[in-house]
This record gives sequence, C-alpha cells and structure tokens, in this order.
Amino acid sequence: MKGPRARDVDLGTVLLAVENVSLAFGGVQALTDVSFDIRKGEIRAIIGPNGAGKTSMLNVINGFYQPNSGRIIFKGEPRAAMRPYAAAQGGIARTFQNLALFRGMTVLDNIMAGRALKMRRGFFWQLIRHGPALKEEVEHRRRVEEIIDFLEIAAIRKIQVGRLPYGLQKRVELGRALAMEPDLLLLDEPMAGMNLEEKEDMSRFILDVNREYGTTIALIEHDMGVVMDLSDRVVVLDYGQKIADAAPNGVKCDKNVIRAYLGEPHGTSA
Amino acid sequence: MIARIAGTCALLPEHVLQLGRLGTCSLTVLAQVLRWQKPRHFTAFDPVTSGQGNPVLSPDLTLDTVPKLLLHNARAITGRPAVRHKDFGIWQTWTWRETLNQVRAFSIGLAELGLKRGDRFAIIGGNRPRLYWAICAGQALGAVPVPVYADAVAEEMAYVLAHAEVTLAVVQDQEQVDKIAAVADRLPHLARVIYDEPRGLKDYGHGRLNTFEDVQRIGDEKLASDGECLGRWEDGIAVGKGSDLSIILYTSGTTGRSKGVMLTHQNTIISACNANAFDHLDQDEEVIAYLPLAWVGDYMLSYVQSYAAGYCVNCPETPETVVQDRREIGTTYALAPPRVYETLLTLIMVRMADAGALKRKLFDFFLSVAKRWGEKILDGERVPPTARLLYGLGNFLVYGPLKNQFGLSRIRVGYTAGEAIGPEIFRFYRALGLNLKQLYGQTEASVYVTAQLDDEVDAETVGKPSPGVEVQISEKGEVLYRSPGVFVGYYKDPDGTAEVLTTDGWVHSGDAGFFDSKTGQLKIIDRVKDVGRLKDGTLFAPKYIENKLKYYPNIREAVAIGAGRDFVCAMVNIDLTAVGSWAERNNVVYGSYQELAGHPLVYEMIAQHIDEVNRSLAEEEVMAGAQIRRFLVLHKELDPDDGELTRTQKIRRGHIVDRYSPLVEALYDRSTQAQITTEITFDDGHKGAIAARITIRDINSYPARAPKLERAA
Amino acid sequence: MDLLYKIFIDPFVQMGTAPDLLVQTLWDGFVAGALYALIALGFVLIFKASGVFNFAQGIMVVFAALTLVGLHERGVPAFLALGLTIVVMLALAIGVERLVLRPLVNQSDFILFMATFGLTYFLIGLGQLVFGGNPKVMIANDLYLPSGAIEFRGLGGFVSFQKIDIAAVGITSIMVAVLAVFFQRTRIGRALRAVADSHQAALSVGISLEQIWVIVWFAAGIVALTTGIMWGARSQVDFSLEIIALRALPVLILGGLTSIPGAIVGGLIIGVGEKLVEFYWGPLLGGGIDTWFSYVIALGFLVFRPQGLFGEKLIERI
Amino acid sequence: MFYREVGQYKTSYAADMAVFPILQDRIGLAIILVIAFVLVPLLGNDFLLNSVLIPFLIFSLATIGLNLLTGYAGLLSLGTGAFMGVGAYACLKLTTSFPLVNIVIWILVSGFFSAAVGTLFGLPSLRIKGFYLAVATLAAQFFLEWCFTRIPWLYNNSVSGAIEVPLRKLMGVPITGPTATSLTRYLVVLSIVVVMTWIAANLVHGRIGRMWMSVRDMDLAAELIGIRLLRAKLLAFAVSSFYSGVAGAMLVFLWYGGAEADVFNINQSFLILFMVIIGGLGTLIGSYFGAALIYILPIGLRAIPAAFGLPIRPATSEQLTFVIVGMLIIIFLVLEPNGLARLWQIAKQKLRVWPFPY
Repeated sequence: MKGPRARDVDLGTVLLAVENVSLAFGGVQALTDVSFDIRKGEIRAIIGPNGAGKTSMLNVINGFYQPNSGRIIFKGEPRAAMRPYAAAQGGIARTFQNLALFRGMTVLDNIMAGRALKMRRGFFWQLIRHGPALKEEVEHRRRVEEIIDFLEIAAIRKIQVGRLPYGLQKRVELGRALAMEPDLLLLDEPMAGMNLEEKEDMSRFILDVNREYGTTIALIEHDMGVVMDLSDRVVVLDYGQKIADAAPNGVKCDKNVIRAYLGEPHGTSA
Repeated sequence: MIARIAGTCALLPEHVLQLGRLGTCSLTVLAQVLRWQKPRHFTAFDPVTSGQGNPVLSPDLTLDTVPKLLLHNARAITGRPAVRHKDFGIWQTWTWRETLNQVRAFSIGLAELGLKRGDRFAIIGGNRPRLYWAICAGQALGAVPVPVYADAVAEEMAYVLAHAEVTLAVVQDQEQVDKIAAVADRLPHLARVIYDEPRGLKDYGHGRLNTFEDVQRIGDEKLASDGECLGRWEDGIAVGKGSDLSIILYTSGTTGRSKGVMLTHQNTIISACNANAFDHLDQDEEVIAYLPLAWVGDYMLSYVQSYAAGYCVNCPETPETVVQDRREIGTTYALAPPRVYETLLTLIMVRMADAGALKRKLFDFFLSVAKRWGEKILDGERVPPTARLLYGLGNFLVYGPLKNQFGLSRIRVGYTAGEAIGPEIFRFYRALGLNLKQLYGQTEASVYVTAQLDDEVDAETVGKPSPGVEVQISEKGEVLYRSPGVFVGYYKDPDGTAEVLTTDGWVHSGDAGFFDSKTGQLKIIDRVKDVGRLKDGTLFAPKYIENKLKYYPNIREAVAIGAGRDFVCAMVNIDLTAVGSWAERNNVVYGSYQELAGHPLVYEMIAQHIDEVNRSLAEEEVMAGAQIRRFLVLHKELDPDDGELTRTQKIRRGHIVDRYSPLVEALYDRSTQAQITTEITFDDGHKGAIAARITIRDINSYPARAPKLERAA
Repeated sequence: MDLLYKIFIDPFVQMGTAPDLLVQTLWDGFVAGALYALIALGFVLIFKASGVFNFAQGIMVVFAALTLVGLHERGVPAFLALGLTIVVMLALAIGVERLVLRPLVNQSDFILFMATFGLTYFLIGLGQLVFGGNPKVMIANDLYLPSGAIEFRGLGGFVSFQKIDIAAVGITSIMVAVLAVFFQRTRIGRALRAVADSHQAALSVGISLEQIWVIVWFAAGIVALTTGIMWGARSQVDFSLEIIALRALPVLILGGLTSIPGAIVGGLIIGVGEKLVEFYWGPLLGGGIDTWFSYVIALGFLVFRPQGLFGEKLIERI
Repeated sequence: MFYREVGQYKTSYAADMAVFPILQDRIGLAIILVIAFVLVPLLGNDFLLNSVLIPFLIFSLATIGLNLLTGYAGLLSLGTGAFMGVGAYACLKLTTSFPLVNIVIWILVSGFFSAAVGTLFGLPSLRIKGFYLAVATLAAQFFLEWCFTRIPWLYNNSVSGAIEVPLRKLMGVPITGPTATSLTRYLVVLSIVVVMTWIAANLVHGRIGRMWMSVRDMDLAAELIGIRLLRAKLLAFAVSSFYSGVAGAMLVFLWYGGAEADVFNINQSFLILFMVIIGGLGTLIGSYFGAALIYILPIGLRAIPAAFGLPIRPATSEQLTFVIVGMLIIIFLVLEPNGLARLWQIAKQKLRVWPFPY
C-alpha cells in the first residue's frame, strides 16, 4: 500500500442506499430494519460477528434475496428489490465468501465469462466464430488480458481454476468481477483463509481497483486491521441490526461494537 | 588489408540489398574479412601476426553507432521483426520500421525534456522493449545510458546514480520509482523520472514524473509541429562517431564498489559484428532477453548484436514464465552464465526424479548413450553405426523432447560465459546435441576475449582469441588482452583505469590462466588473487573445487576455503528445489530452509557428493593436494542483498569468509558444532537477524593417483 | 362445440349415469396407485439414505419376480424359492454396495445416477441370460395369493374387486406400516434418517455408511420383490414391467424424492388420475395416454412446487 | 513425445483462441479427414460403410447434441430418442409434402422442428433441476413416442405404421431410398456430421459455450454476472434438440431407410446418454469415442464367437451385449468418471510433457 492514504478525490454522491430493509427466512429474522448508504468512489466496510447478516445484506443488494420490507435506491431509482440480472446490468459485481468460480473452466474463460453482459454478437455469428463474433472475442480478450495483467495472474492464464491454490482462486474471482467493469463491487470476505502475504497483495489490489478504476467497493471482512486500513466508512451489523455506522476510528471505540464483539457469548470475530 | 575493407565498403549499399539475409554493412565486411582470414590467424602466441589480423574498422565506415544501425535497418529490412514482447497474452511484435518510430518519438521527447549530448541517464527495470528503446533513444541524442540492476537495493542504486551523475532515469514501474524516491535527496542531478507501467503511481506527485507515453507524445507533437525537427534529429545521429561514448556499465566487481566501464560505439559494434560473423548470425536468429539489462552480455546480445545482425529480440512475459516463453519462441542463439545452465539441469533432474521407474530407466539409459557418443557425433567424429542408431533413437525418445521442453530444439549456438562452468554440466548439454560452447569475456572487452569454434569445443578450456583480439599471459600467469572492443576507461576513476588498462592498450583481466598445450586454447583457473596455496605450499584454486561441487543438483553454492591454511574446507548451500523434492520423496519433514539444511540425512547426502569430488580431485596431480577435509551446510542461502553474491551471482569469497568467521574458525579448530548469528536483508530492504547452530563434518581424502591423460581431450 | 362437449360434459354425464363404472375405475386406479407407491417407496428409501437416484429400481422389480418364478420353474418349492429370492436380493444389495457405491463414494450424484443405469442394463441382460426373455406367469397360487373376485351388485350395475388387488393393497399398507415403524422406532431406522441429513451424523450413531447402504438396498430389494409378485400376479412377469417402473417416476416428482408419505399420496393421485382420464377422456385421443398422462400431471405440479408435494422447501445459499 | 511445440508462438488473439492451437493437432485432424473422405471411400466395403461407419457417425452427432445439453449446460435429458424421432418424422412430412426440395436441406431443416419441440419441453428447466428435470424430460419421451404411434398423419397413414423412406436424388445420384448406395449415403452423412461438429466446436469455444459452462458449474454465480438462466438453458435445449433431430432424420433416411416408432423409444435415449457418459461429459471428441465404444463394441462382440466358430444365438449375444454394456458403464464410472475423453487428454498431456511426468 504505497502512496498517501488521504483521498484527493472528494467522496461523491450516494450510489446506493438501503432503506429499512428487513429479511426473514421462515421464522429466522436475518435483517431487521437496516439502513445505510454507499457513496460513489468510497470503500465501505460491512463488519459484524458471525451470523450478523452481513452476507444476507450483500445478497439483498445484488438481488439474490428479496427483502420482506424496505427498499433499495440504486443510482437514484428506488426499488422494492433488486433482481440479479438487473443488478448485474446496473453495474453491481460480486465475489463470494466461499468461492463461486466456474471450476471446470480456465482462469481465462472464467474472467471472459465476466464479460457476458458486454458481448452481444448474435447467435448465428457464434456458429461460425468468424467475422464479427471473432472480432468481438478478440476485443474482450484484450480487456480481460488487462485485468489478468493487473492482478498479476499471467502465469496461470490457461489453468483450470479448480486446480489453483485458494489464494489465487480468490484473485481470479475478483478478476471475474472486474471484468464486468462494475460501478459497485461487493466483496464478501475477500481475504478469508489467506496468509499474511496474500492478504497484503489482496489489499493492494482492492485499493488499486478503487484508485485506478474509481470503482466503489463494499466489502465484508473479519480482519479488523484490513478494515481499518482499507475502508473509508464502516457499518456494523449484529443480530441483523445496524449497531454502528462511522469512520473506522469512530467504530473502533464505539461501545456497542465492542460489546457485540467481546461481550456477547455468541460474538466471535474470526 | 585495410584498403580492402574500405574497398568493400564503397560498394556496400547495393550489396546489402543483394546479400539480403546478411544484416548490415559492417557485418558484411567482417564476414568477408573473416572468410579470407580464417583459420590460421588469431592465435595469441604470435602477436605480430595477430596484430595484422585485426580487422579494425576504418573510421570512414558509415554505420559506426547503434542509432545509425537502427536507421539502416529501418531502411534495409523495414518489415522484419525487431522486437517481440509477450504482453497481454500474445507476442506483440514491432518491425524495424516501427521500432524506429517508437525510438524516434521517445528520443525527441527526451530532447524536449532537455536531455543533451553527453548527459548520463539511467535505465532501470526488466527486459522490456521500451527500456531497450530508451537506450537507443538516448544514444541517438549522444547521451550515455547507464543501466542499473533492477533488483539492486536502494543503497547500491543510490551509489551508481550519484556516481554517474545521471540527470534522468527511465524505469519500469512503481517499485523502481519508490526506490529512487527513497534516495532522491542524494541525487541532486536527477531532474526527471520516466516510467513504463503507470500501475499504482496515480497518487504520486507528478512534478518530476512522466509516463513513457507522455514523452513519446511530446516527441510526436514536436515532430508534427516542427518540420525541421526530424531532419535535426537525424543530423544529430549523423554527427555521432564510433569513438563516442555509448554506454557506462557498472560492473558489480567481485570486490569493493562497482566501477563504471565506459564503452564506445566502436568498441561494442566491432565486437558485436565479429561475434555475429564468428557464429554466422543473421536476421533469422531468435534471441530471448531475460538476463539483467545492466549485464554487458545482455547489452551486446539483446541490443548491439541484434541491431548489427538485424535479428529479433524476444522479451518474456514475466520472469517466472521464461522457460515457457523460450519454448514458444525457440531461441537459436544464447549467451548465459553457467548458473542458468545449472538451474536448468537441476530442473531436468528434479522433474525426472519424479518420473515412473520405466521412464527413468529409459532416460538414464539414453543419457549414458549420449554421454558416450553425443559429443563425438556433435563434433563430427566417426562413430560406429550402431552408436549412431542408438543416439538417433535416443534423440527421438529423449533428447529431442527434452530440448523441446525447454525450447532449446533450435539452438544453433549457445555460449556459457561470465564464469567457468562445471565440465560435467557442460558435457551434459553437449551430449544432448546442443552446440554449447565456452566463451571468455569481460565487460572491459565488450564481452569477447576468447571463444571456441564449432569444431574445437572443449569442456575445460575457453577457446582461442576471438576475431581481432590479441591475448598474452603475463609472467605471473595473468591473462592480458588487447582488442578493438577494449574499453576506454572506468568512469571518473583514472587510477582504477591505470591499474587495469596499460598505455599500449593491454587489459589486465585479473584472471589466472594459461594456453592449453594440447588444444591451443586458453584455460582459466581462477581469479589471480584467489589462486592461493595451502600452508604446505600445494596449489589451491577454490573456484575449481566449487565448480566441481556445484555440478550436483543438490548443491546450489559452495565456498572453498584454504589459502594459507593447513587444509581445505567447504561451506555448502543446498538447492531448495532439488533437496526439497528429495526430502518429499524420502518423506523427510522440515519446517524451514534452515531446518532442512541442518538435517542429518541432508548432511549424509552432501558428504557423499564431497567424497566423490575428492576422488576426482585425487585424479589430477595439480589439485590432488587440495582435497576437502571438513565441510558444513550453511543455514541460509547466499544472497546478493547481503553482499554475499554479486548481482551476477558470483560468490564474494572474501566477504563471506569474514561474515561467517565464527564458522570458519570452527572449521579449523576441529569443533563439530558452531553457533552463528547473521544479519539478513529482506526483499523490502529492512534487516533482521537469524541465529543457527551448525554441524561440521569431517570427510576423508584420497591419495593422489596418476593423472588420466585423455581427460584433457 | 361438439369437442368441448365431449371433453367437459360427456365424461361427467357418464360418471353420473354409470356410478358403478366410476367406482370400478376409481378402485382400479387405487390399486395401481398403491403399486406405484410401492415402487416409488423403493426409490425414496435409497435416495433418502444414499442420495442415489436408483434408476434400477424398476428392473429390480422385474429381476426379483423373474428369479422367484424362474427358481420355481426349476422345481424349487414356492416358499423356498421366495426365501432364495430374498437371499438373492440381499446378495444384490451387497454386490451393489461393494462394486458400485463404495468405489464411487463422493462422486457427483450424477455419476451415481449413471451407475444405476449401468446396473439396470446389467440386470436386464443377466435376467434374460439366466431365465430367458419370454413372459412368465406369477406363481400366485403356490404363494397362496387369493384369486377370483368379490362382486357387489348395486349402483345400477356391479363392481368387482379382484381379491389379488385387495391383497395387493393390504400388503402395500403392511409394507408401509413396517417401514414406518422401522424408520421411526428402530435404532438402524433412526440412523438411516440421520444419514439422510448428514453422513457424519450417521457415523456418530455408530453405523458405517457401508452397512447402511446394504440395508437400504436390501430393503428396496424386498419392496421390489413384493411389487414384482403383485404386478406379476395381476398381469404377467416380463420385462415390460420395467416400463411400469418408469411410470412410477412421476409419483416421485409429485411426492418429492425424499418423502415416504409423499410417495404414497403421490402414487394414489397418479394411479387414480391416470385410470380416470384413460377411461373417460382417453378414447378422445385414441387411448394409450396413460403412458404419459401421469407425467403431465407431475409437470403441472412441478411448475408450482419445484420440491414436490412433501419435499422440504430449499433455500438456496451462496 | 510427438508434440514438438517449440516455435509455435502466437502473435494474435485469434490464433491463441483457435480451436486447435497446436500445430500437431491440426495435422492429426487433417490426416483423419483425408482418411474419412478419401481412403475410406476408396477401400471401404459395404459392411464397413453401412453397418459400422454410417451409424457410428450418426450416433456421434446425436451424442454431440446431448453432450451440448448435458455436458456443457449441465442439464440432464432422457428424451434424446424422442427428439431424434421428431426430426425423422418432420423430415418425412417435409419431403413428402415438398418432394422437389433437396432432401439434404430437409434433413437439416427438420432439425428446427425438434429444436422447437425441445425448447418447449425445456421450459420446466427454469423451475426444476437435476433429477426432477431428468424425469420431466421423460415426459417428452413418452408423450412424443405416443404421438408417433397414435397420430397416423405423422407417418402418412402407412399401413405398417412405419416411416417409409422415398427415393430422393442429389444431382441425379440417389441418396435416400432403396437404390442409394452405401457410399453416397456415407459421404452425405460424413459431410453433415463434419460440418455440424465444426459448428458445435465454434459454439462451445465462444461466448455461448462459456455461458453454458458457467450455468453448469455454478448457476447462481452465472446469474449474478448477468447471464439470463432461462435463455441459456432454452438455447441449450434448442441447439441440442436440433442436433438430435438431424441425427434422427439421418438415422432413418440415410441408414435404416425405414423405421417404426420404437426406434426412438426410451432405450435409444439411454443409449445416447451412455455414449455421452462413456465418451466424457463436456467434450466433443469424447462424443465420438463414446459412440464408437457403445456402438461398435457390440458388433465386435458378435464377431468374436463367430471368429472362434462357436455357435451363439443372436438373442444370447444381444443379452450378452446388455450385460457387458452395463458393466462397461459401471467400470468406466469407477475407473474414469470423466470418460474416454479424459483418458485421451491424459495421454496427450503425457505426450506433451514427455519425457517428464508433468
């Protein structure tokens, strides 16, 4: 993490806002009346003890779950719920807590798959895979290669992701998300199960994504050090409720947060 | 003689077009010259004849600077590939014309940014086309490039940049920018840094920073806006003379601060052309550039010789992918220090060790066949047809695929240089049918001092004087040479220059050697100052022993001590790749390099190797007395960052001996254990210390046996 | 117009006018349903315990029946033959566990599914090799299965209940009852349920996976044998029975792959629905629609309840 | 060891993304094509063409079809036989209704009909997955089978209730019907199969293929990167059924020369499925391997006893075939769940890294 941490860009307007969202599975209340917003260009951390509903929150944001009540305002337009496809098209990309890569495909194909929305050449061109279809493939391959270069995974380009070590798979998944050229990037524990070095790399990538591409990022992370390092603002969930929302330092000394993490028997921070 | 060259030159331009394949003017001339003069000329025993033999380039010859060669190539072989770079997954290619455009734009940009004739500017980074272009761009303006080892820590970098008073630096990426930033306060002259990869540099103050594109844009705009600009630029090149200073290469001398070797265009171009002619290199060669830019070898091979012969230089995608990339390209010409061949051999052995029993048997069998007949067949000696058949079979089943795996199938000429190579390693490659040859060179000589002709290759010697080179052995056994390639002096160091370069142009190589009576080729024993004697006066050539040790894949580095002592001791570095996989196979568990190095079984294995070395030493009457009596395995890898190795990976014995003095004492005071704490430098530059308790083992030696006579042949 | 009448009015008129036929049809459907349920039960047993969709269940029915009859043909007394057949089914269960399931453990469900295909083909071939391909008559009498029919007058006609059918229903019910008890009460049964949830759980109960697989496959074998006897007694024993098994698949969709009650209810729905439609609407389409109609019912269902009648709702996590 | 890849460097993405990036593979392919198009016609006898190669090619095509659906898009279907039937009957209706149009065109067009039907029965795949879907496709199988037998219009009310293939000519040469020589039919089949394989290869190597595979490997993730699941799945059904349809049409018109409904019964579906499994899910070359093994092996088996002069009743050999095919499937699943194609891959990899183990 080189260069000054202070942001020369002023944090833009609100990109996405969650308003009074509640979500329940059967009897279980996953989220209760949660509200917060994510501003253009910032890195927003969502933290909380296990089972606090962080992942559910992301699932609501990119439309994988439909909230029972509340609404989501994305790019100024309010909706009762996102739809996965709409979310993707609207520029929300996502990585997953426990990898959701296409294991049977190569690194290259995985990231190329991330371009699905951007590739439009018609079916009949695909049949012959020449002319426009090939031209399109080449264009997008070029973009994908830039991502590969950016994530420094050139050496494993043609390897099946299933065969890669965990840390690299995480990186590839990030690559696939980047291939969507998202406006909002949701990272679900991007550093889970990584060793120190891998974590440092990943942090660098996340920062660089945020800087070079100006991508807004919302990430769930357990490693407090990382969170403090990366994020501009932090929202804290516990038992599916928001208990704090502030700058990293503010959160650190918030008594609710401290209780949530240390006080409660269930509270375990991995 | 000279007249004849001049004569040939007169009708050159047409020639070039007719001769087609041959790269450039100067090359054509020399090619012809050589054809007239081979073979009996350049032996060193008779300075008079060799003196006449030198095809010194007459000053009126047109193409006497690299930028001129570029202009010529862009005209003569416009569409041929000049550079390839595996980038974004494919081999991006630039023809000579495109290369010219790139260089020109950047060059004019540099001029706009105020780079002037005579200025020094630094080049720091990996083997990227743009960095090579930057070199040429600067030279076109008459400025002098100063390549710096990319992996140098800020300290060393600061010294070189300050000493060379560079005004501008062209670097690869953030890493280098940061290093420079760290020592900026010590570099008053450095006004500007230009970087290739913008990644991560967004938030940096851009006052003194420019991207490569910026500069090229500036250049292009200038070209567009100002009609004369182009003319002026080309005139600027025309003004340049062969005698101009073309580059300053800082040799990471095996002792003390590194010196800046100043080479003129003439030095390098003549040597380059001679070398090209010597091995008949032309436009069709494929060369892969992966050795440090700051190494004279790379400067010659990937730059001057390429421009002179017009062949294509290929830059790998990343350092990790070199083997794969080499395989894709299929290089035809290579020059590398022994280490490269050693690591390759290690890789081969390690991978084979994991193969199935049957495959290994097959491999071993055909390897023995190769060892028996391979070299003979390569040298065109007559061998029984059965042998030929077997070898042919082996070539199909093993050698062929093997070479193919490592992209060596197309190698026409491969040189090992920079350091003596273990004869066994050398023979291994020869046996596989690779035309690997010895070459003795120095930065001060623009590499080439002696080299072996295809039909007189020998493992122990380094060949006869290269075209245009005279060689003498001083009475105290030091190798002296004189050639058109000889440098003009060390930068800002007249005394240092005087020590090495005599007034009549002879250079003191600092290496001890002699002309082998049988082959008439030069044989290098060791550094003059390193060749020592034991207390009892028996000759002791440490490097000779170390090389024997290093042949074993399991041994990465070895340090032999003994000068002025009672007997010889060795400190050994295990090779993590080799020993690691050995450990896996023999389920030896270990947590760290240190633990593995100290493992009794590992000691056992190393002991066996050393025992074998002693046997072979016993067979040579000169060396028999200097057999290894005690040894230990070091707990950390010798590392340039700790000053234990040079940037070109030569061991700095003196430094190591005092750095590990406790161990050395222990070696000689007969104790079997030694405690040591060493400070180590991490990649990011910060320092730490590691302590270790190290075992020392005795090992028995053998009585000297009568020397086997055929060994030399 | 006429067609609409034929479809929407006429059938119900017939039902009204000839209630005896209606009852008869319902009964036939009920019986068929019971047997469908029995087959489905076989599937469910195995799927619950080993996650394997046992395509071979159908052929196991045929194979069991064939073995029974074949043995008897070779002069083995009926009940001894029955015993032997049971032994054979046990052997089969063990064989399957050893040669198929164990080597394929923690392969994807799909692979295991395919393996049961292989098993199917193997059994077909073996059955024919050993007992020949031609149809056989079930040795109902020797097993003291009732024959003949009970007839009720009334409803403006008469309804006849084949005794064998009654027996079939009876035995099915017993079978279900036994299994229910087995699952709810016995230690092994509970273990099996545990397996359905998680294999670790099963191990903690202290029964090896291998044993469990053998047990369920054996149980499925018994169920198959029973089914075989019943179907065989009603029609005859030959390989067309295999199709009956395929006919039972919609039952699974309807009932859910993991639910025993589902299998039963589904079976009855399919059975009855099939017969009714065949009888009253079939003629419109030229008959024979019972081959696919059950699937249509099932599909219609699926679109609304993808997890089937009794299957538990699946929340997809990611 | 035959793979000498030095110097095969790619200077363009087009070259790098080619279906056969390695020179040696291209050469191999060329050789095979030459053999198929030149040598076989020259040397092949009637038995080889009619009883081995023609059916082998047709089954390969059908297998490719199913593989696109099951291997690439991960959707299990047990209705292949029926979809083949749709093709066959469609072709019959077309060529009898418009006799003047070239039969080859109709064979291909009939594919579109089965594509349509396939798509229709693919609809449930939105809601249901895995085995449920498999069973659902059985609905297609049984329903269509029923149609084939119960709707006389489909087989032009022929008394036999079977398809009777009329004589059709291509440039004066009969290619269907009794008088068509096996050689001409072989060449027609071969051409169609080659072209359609090429197309399939293009599909799976491009955007569509990636779309299918991502749905197969992790449909939720696929959805979240903006892939419309229903579209992807239906497209898979459509393309797959198209291939099946064409295969079906060829089966009847270029091989049997006449067939009854039960040619397309559920066993046909299973057979094709086996070919996919044995050959290897998600590989085109595997489809050929699978077809070869499952179809040609029984022929061999029947030949063996004869070779030893043992009298063996066809019925018995039939049953033996069942037993052996069954065992084969299980053995293969145990030994190499990824099928022959995987073995081929391994062998190839070994050759590429020879003499090294990796």
